[in-house]
Amino acid sequence: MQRKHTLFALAALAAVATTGLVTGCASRPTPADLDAQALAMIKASFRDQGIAKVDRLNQDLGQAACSADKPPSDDVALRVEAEALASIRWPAGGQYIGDWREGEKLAQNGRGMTWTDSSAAPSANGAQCYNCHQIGKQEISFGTIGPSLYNYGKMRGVKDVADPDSAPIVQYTWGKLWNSKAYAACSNMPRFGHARLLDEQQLRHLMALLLDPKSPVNQ
Amino acid sequence: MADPMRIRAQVAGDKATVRVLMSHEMETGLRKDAAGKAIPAWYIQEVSAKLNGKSVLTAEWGASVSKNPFLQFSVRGAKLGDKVAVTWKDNKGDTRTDEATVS
Amino acid sequence: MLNRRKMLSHSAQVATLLAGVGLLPRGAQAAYNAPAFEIKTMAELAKSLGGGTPTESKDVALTGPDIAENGAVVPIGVSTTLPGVKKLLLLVEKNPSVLSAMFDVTDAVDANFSTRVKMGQSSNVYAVALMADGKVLFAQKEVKVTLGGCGG
Amino acid sequence: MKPFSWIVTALALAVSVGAPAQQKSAADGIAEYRRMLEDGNPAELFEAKGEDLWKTARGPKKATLQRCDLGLGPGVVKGAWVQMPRWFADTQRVQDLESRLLTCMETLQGFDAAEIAKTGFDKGEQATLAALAAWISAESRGQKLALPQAHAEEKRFFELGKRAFFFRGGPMDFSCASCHGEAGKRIRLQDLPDLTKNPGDGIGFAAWPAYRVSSGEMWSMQRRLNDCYRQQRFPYPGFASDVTIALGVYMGVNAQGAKSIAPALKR
Repeated sequence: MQRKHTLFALAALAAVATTGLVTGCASRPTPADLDAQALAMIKASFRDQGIAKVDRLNQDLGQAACSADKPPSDDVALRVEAEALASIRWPAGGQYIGDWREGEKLAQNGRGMTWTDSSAAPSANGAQCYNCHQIGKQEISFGTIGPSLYNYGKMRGVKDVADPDSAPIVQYTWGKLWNSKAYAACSNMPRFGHARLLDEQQLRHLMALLLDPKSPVNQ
Repeated sequence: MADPMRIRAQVAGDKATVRVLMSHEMETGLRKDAAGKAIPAWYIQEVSAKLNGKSVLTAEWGASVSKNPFLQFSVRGAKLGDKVAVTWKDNKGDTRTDEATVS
Repeated sequence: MLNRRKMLSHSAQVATLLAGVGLLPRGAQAAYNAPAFEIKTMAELAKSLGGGTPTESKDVALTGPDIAENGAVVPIGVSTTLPGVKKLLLLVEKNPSVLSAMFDVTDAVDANFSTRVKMGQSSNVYAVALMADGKVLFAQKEVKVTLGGCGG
Repeated sequence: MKPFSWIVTALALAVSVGAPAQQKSAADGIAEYRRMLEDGNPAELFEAKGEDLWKTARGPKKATLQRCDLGLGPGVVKGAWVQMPRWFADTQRVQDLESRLLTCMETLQGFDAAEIAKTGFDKGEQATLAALAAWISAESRGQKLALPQAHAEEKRFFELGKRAFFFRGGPMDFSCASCHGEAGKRIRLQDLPDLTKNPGDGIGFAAWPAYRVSSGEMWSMQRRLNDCYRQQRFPYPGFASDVTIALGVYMGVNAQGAKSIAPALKR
């Protein structure tokens, strides 16, 4: 019900957006007008398909703040980062590390959450890592949107993940995977934990891939 | 009824280089559709070429030749205005012949 | 250059391939040689041995990319300058059916053909020349197939 | 070509060196692969089909599309593609090639445009649209993108498209800009053009429609955008919806002056 009404409202708005000229606003619209028209146009242009519903267009603070060709103001960025940091759920029983072999499989897997995927459950999702990062040296087909993660743990001096000296980097890495926006408001990296893309066990496997001295990433 | 081929035959010295694009699914029979049932094999098995009606090439293909196949070969002694005809036949018995003029 | 052991192992592979394909001296078939295209695995091929030992030859040329951006379309060319070649073949070692294409060479065409093949994974690709005198010559190269796009 | 020297080089690079050299060899390998495919783009098959469909009397009205106005006057095809999307007075809309073809198929041939827009890609009249787009874009091959920006609505759609381009949403927080807002980036091994400026001749907007070797299908820009949004994890963009047309204006105007190589060959 509720949603139907808003949809009608949006459709009306969209009509205005697309026939702006006819309805006589031939004078240049202001940036604020255009923002509103763009939003209405976007909402009116998409429809539900499979697991991908139109509510995916409802932006939270961070998404809205990072939707321009310029970064948000510092105070907005700080608010986004503070909210993100507060959202991080630390692993049950302080158990951070899983199996790097499983982590590699997840890192290779770029599937999940599209309208052609049947389930939105974490078990149906990959971690997408190689799309944007170099990780294991043997995989030459890697992206460069994110930094190389080859030797991630080694370069940060992680010799034993259980060693208290390793705690800061271990926790930072978990936080980055859970909600990347905690450390950069407009990071391009998905919020794997916060957005329920991956579950704790899957995140543990990725942690192992990056930090376990036995992982090929750190050889 | 299958779509026409694209055949280009260009003279280079005493021969003509022939480039052929064929419109065909080249379905291996190993893939499954959305419903999970196997898509039956459907692919070109035999390809032949004639220069002015005289056979110059025969070839046999498997299902691992790419969809919308490309073939390049050179016909000796072909001259401007000669006719190059290419024929394919698939595993369903469907066949198609197209002709191009050497330019 | 490949060392001798590698040479021999390649020769052996190609021998088993061709034996399975039934293309060694037993002569050429007129109709579509379905069995030749039904070979599923190297192991299957290994069962049926026979025929002359293929030798790697610089006179047979195989053109193809080192890396294929997409395994659905891999451009491959086979050619030889040797006289007396009867057939030119394209084989992809790790495909479900190893034989991709087989060209009869006549005096009316150059022994030089290019086409495009599907590759399920990175694999060795062989260009094989069957000579009139029964000799079997080949060239080979590895083509890496990369995972593209978003893997989705 | 000497196969063995290739292998030796490849092996040497593979075993010896670190990331930089390996990336280089991979990039070179991909470049070599693309060169080998340049000759004989299966898009030609669709161009031929599209030209035929343009000239064949079809639809309830048994008419051809030869009087369709793509912006340069009824029946003028050459050069039309590099000036779209653009404002059309008769429909009072900014339209891209596909939405304009829908208009012509409805008015001239009597097809139901809404029905076609609802049809899945590659099915029924959607396959017709893809073939038509292949031929029409080919008729502008080598010409420079020159989208008009004189009309207020064309300017407005540029602004709307820019906003849509940077709009973040979905479970992975992606926008078009996540992948196409910066030069020199890759997903896996695929180079990502920076679509906020002119990425160069035959790159990005100037390369579509294109034949996709991965699916063996002819993709129009509408289909390309549809798959971008799928990978962005967004809901489903309506065919020829305003957001897709506005994005076309934004990318096309940014790429102003780039030579079109459409229909290109893509992974």
